[in-house]
Amino acid sequence: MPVITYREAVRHALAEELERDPNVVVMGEEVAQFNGAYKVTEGLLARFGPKRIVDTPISEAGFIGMGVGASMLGVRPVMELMFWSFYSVAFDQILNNAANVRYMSGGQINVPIVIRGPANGGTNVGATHSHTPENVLANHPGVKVVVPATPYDAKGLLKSAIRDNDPVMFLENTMLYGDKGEVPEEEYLIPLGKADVKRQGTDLTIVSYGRAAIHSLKAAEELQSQHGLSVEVVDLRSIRPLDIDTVLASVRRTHRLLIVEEQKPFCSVGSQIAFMVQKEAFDELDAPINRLATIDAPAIYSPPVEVEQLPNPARIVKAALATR
Amino acid sequence: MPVITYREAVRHALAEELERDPNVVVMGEEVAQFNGAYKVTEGLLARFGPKRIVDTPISEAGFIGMGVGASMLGVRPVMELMFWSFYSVAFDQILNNAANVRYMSGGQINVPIVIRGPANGGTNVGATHSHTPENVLANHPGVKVVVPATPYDAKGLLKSAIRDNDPVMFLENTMLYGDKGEVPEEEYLIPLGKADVKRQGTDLTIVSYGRAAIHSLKAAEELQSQHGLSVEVVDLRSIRPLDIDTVLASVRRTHRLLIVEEQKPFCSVGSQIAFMVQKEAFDELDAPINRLATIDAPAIYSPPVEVEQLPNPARIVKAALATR
Amino acid sequence: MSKKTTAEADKKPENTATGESSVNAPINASLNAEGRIELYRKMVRIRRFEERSLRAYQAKKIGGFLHLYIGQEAVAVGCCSLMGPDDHVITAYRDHGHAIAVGMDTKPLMAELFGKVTGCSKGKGGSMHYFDPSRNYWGGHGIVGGQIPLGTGLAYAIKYQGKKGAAMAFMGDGAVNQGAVHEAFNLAALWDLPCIFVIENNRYSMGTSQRRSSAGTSLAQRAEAYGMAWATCNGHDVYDVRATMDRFLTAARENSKPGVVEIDTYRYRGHSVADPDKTYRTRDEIEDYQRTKDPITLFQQTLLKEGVLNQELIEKIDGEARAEADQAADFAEASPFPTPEDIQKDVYWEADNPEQRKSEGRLFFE
Amino acid sequence: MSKKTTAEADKKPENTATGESSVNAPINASLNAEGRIELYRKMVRIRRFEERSLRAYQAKKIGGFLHLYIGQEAVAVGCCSLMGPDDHVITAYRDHGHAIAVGMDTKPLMAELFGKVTGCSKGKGGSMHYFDPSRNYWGGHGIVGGQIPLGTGLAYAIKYQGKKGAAMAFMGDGAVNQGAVHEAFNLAALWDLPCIFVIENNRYSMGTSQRRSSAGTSLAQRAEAYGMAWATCNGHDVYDVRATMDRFLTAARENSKPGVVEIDTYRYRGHSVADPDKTYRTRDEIEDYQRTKDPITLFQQTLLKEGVLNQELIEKIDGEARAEADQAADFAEASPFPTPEDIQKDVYWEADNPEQRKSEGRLFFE
Ligand SMILES: Cc1ncc(C[n+]2csc(CCOP(=O)(O)OP(=O)(O)O)c2C)c(N)n1
Ligand SMILES: Cc1ncc(C[n+]2csc(CCOP(=O)(O)OP(=O)(O)O)c2C)c(N)n1
Ligand SMILES: [Mg+2]
Ligand SMILES: [Mg+2]
Repeated sequence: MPVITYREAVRHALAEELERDPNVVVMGEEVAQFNGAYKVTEGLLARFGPKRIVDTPISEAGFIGMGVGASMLGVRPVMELMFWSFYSVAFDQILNNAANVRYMSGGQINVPIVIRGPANGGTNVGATHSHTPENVLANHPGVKVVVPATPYDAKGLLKSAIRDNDPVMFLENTMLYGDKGEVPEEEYLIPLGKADVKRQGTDLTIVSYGRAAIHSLKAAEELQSQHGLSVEVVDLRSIRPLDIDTVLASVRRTHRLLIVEEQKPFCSVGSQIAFMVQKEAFDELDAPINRLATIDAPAIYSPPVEVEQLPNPARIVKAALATR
Repeated sequence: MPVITYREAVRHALAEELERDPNVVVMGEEVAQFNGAYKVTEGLLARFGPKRIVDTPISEAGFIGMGVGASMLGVRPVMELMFWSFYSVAFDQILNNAANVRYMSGGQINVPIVIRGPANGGTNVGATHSHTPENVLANHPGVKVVVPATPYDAKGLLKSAIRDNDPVMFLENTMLYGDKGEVPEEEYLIPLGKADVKRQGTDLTIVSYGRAAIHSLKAAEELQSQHGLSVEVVDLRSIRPLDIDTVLASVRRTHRLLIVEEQKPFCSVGSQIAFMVQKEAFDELDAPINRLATIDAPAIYSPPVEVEQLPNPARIVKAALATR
Repeated sequence: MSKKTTAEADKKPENTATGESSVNAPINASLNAEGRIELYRKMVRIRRFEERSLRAYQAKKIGGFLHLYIGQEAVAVGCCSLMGPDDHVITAYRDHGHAIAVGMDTKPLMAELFGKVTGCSKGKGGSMHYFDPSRNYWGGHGIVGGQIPLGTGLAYAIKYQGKKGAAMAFMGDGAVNQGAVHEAFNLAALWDLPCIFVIENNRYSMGTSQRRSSAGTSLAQRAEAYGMAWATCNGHDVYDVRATMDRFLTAARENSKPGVVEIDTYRYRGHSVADPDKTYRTRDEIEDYQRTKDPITLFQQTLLKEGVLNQELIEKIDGEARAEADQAADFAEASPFPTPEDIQKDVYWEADNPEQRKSEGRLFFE
Repeated sequence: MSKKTTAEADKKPENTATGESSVNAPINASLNAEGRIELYRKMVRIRRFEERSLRAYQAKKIGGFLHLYIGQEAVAVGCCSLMGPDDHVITAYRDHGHAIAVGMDTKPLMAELFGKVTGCSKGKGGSMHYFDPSRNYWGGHGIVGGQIPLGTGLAYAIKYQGKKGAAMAFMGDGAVNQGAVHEAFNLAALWDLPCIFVIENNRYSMGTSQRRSSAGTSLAQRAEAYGMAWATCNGHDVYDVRATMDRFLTAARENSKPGVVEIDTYRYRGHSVADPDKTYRTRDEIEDYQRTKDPITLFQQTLLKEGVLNQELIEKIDGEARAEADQAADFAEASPFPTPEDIQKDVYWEADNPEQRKSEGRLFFE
């Protein structure tokens, strides 16, 4: 199977869907002529032309809202936010318009839009550029939220997202763009809302997603080799819809749960998972559910310190050992 | 003690602080000449004049950001959002600027701003006007979040909020504006971050805040009289800072916890409380933590159905009985 | 009939033209009698519908806000009367007039106000959130200015799909100070999107006059900053609305040109029914408008002069409109409310179409 | 030295004036030799500082983004040289030039880039988020356009407190299309806030030229929509920047008048150091600017002609600036990083001042 980067996997998904469906349009700041701030869309302008690959001014509320409007009439815009952090200026268009229009119209209108871009810390860009809004987004019924961790998942999930008739928020990660993985030549789709058990184990379940899942896999190796702990790693992949059943099944086997996430802790995705697991598998738990999140403060710039603010394998190992 | 409305309590707090500190400015849409969309600021223009009570254009990002900037230079703006829902267009100014400026400047800058207004459902204004963003706000370190349920609390907490040197998000409730309660003549302050046990009980703890706390008190009466269940009701009053100790102490007495909140469930404040309680009082729990939230959908308009979408005494009674 | 026109070369605001010419504009001159009567009838139907809804509100049949359009009827009717099959409309929360103007039946409109499942949004949207995509009517939006990027997107889709159509995106005078509106202006102008931004200037945003909310002298003139054409017109005169909008619609359909049209109008009622309407304008001002500028009265006089209307017909139209409004209220009253089970319908397409669902996992949470 | 001026009566863009007159503007004419040299020195110090920071970035001493100001020095130096005690500054993420221009020491600036605790933001802000309120410098902001309402708020506070000062809110040419900018324009114009919105038009927002991002022909002219005064000036000529800004600052300080000034400038480097800079402009274009419009070279020539500078002094200034930049790098290198314990400091005033804390409960969560 070919080995490609996460970046290429996203690009291939875009290209295949652009090829398949003439209604698909890729739009965002610097996606066309500049080939993308993170080169995700490299070559797409040359291949698909300026009608399909569109550079926008720096007006996130304007162009995302425009995409939502266009999607109501059947265009299928895939909008790039250069950073998901910039959803802060488009919040209303995303979470009042995209999320609510179907409901407020009594189901008469669909909004088949995808909003994608990186949402992560770790690149030393400070508090204004390091948001991980999956909890905020998924709090709003009406949107779907996907956070892929590997090239394989990124491609298969993005293709499903573009074909989805509901608005899908697709959160990538600049720290993963260069990661490589096997991705089949032939077309495949991964359904949203299906978690992936990325490592099997018997002593402890780690539930995670995005880059934190990659860190968790590394930590699991160390926990096995250094501490003899057999850790199962469940990668949620999708936050909403949520595959809580896979989580519950794992907890029923291991009886211990650590949630690892690159979120600010207060009202994070992890808190929601914790609530659901204790509610639905109370008697299965041999210990309190533990959570490892980003240290609770705005994102620090200082490069070596930011590493410590985020979940990382060493912090995960420690937290796993503390999930007595 | 005089009995006044929640609305008057907020107004008195504003007036007293305007009187006390010449840096306090009240600003927002229709707060001055129109006397406030919900009449909270009635009479303030006449009393304090147009320099202190300021009508703004419909530009929430602009005027809230302006307030943040002014606060950096020592003005103490108390900004009204006509509905908290409109934070959707000011999100960046609130959660990147107000929340982060202190941090990004290494602690050199304070942002003593208060943003206040109603945040609630129940008035049949539909999905665009019924947000309860306390979870989203409190997710962001750097801001404080307060949700008072009674006239007494509203006044004492707002006065503290205005004197606070950090940005405070103050979430009122249009459904409570007419509620009456005793409020002392003499000045008092209620510290942020102090929960209030509004009813004592032995069998079950209900943790709640805002109007849901008022409903919980009603439900507790019925649970006592109809079902012989002794329910303790803890009103958080402040979401961040959070008085988790009072919650834990109550759970240690009752061993059962129901969280009642007017939030969309996914990643709500309740999920955060649930995570913390199971983490810190795992062995005290005789049953899974239960949660009653708003039914997970955008806010419906239809008046009788909206009542059912929100927490209400009947739903709370049912949930309490199910918290086995 | 004050009118300020603009061409590429002439962008200074003018208050010169008298607008008498709008009667003779081809788009009006070509109207036959029934066409003229239909304009009149629509305005009357809007007014009677709203008066009836006000009574229902006072009788506590309606919750939330009720933003009445009374006084502004010529705007929606004039604009929407020009719609072809590929023209689309979006507006704010003061949306009843546009809904009737595009041809929606008043029964589901009234039922929506009553929160009934037979409402145009199944009782989910309410007064502020009317929708009927089958009539190219994309709402009814509650966040001031928030609908304007959506309208720009409708125009984007029209152009993308190679249709000869235009989007009309309506907003109030207070809405022009929202950032999203300016972003949309820039996008439409930059990309030549067939979007007409219609500012219904009724002089107040809630209790705030234009002078207290908007710097500069003209709202439509803000278009100049983006090199867009603009005009103002007399919203008390349905002919003038049509004459002006026709020019812009043609430019949009034929040359994919955006524009901004500011239409002077006035609302007789408070901002919403809840507005005590005491702090920001005088009774005199309101009565003066009602006496001298009422769009229905003025058009009635015009059509009487034209010999198109007569007293009998006037009474017939009015009687039918009243009866229609009453029937709408009866329909609404007789209709059932949604059930709590309906709350979670219409959220996700996939949840509503389970047989076609491709995703897995939970979509809803407790 | 293309210059388009504006008065209340004259708001059409003009490209007429030559700007030679700016040399003789009182604000420049009154400068003594040391004042002129100081302007020159500041520009050189900025450039050497940034060149040094670029080397440190290449040596992987600096993380994240590094947006260099090289080529634009005359703008920040010209503007900030006019600051009085009640004038304030705020800018975007391309903020090193302004920081040096307001008088910040380069050591903490370099240390901030290195992420050290001795940095001007204690290593918490990084390149994009410099701050020094003690010098009326309010950052350094990462969200395009997001700083503009804050700058308007500085002006609001100046006026509220009865000070005779002005706020200068800097932004790029790409930022004018953000909604928050327009909202701020309207507020400043509506309320006569002493805010000068300075558009540093370096012709590109990342890889997007003005023509591809902004409808209309002039950015500053957008001020007209709000009835605000505006001008453009030559940002390669520090005298012209000063002459133009002086007029606006005076109007702001004396009459609390806002304004928009668009300053033509150019950046030699990519948008950030990460920009491959290959898709949107030619090498020729860059070299042409460097050859014919470099603000330091041009001002050096002017001062040589004026007899204020000589070769020896030029070399001395340059040598000192290089040494200063090296010392700043040494200082940064030698300084310690913050510790993980520092992560949760500087979030809440109350948490940092526990003895004065009035609130209770947990402020931080795990
Ligand atoms: C973003 C936002 N801010 C405030 C409001 C509250 N609000 C609703 S209508 C309105 C006045 C709007 O005035 P205008 O745009 O002139 O429209 P009109 O009501 O006159 O039709 C306000 C302030 C809102 N719905 N959305
Ligand atoms: C809201 C927002 N959108 C996008 C970005 C990413 N971004 C950073 S700088 C930039 C270009 C800004 O160009 P301009 O305003 O001309 O300033 P310059 O870089 O030329 O100084 C972009 C798109 C951002 N930081 N914030
Ligand atoms: Mg209005
Ligand atoms: Mg630029």
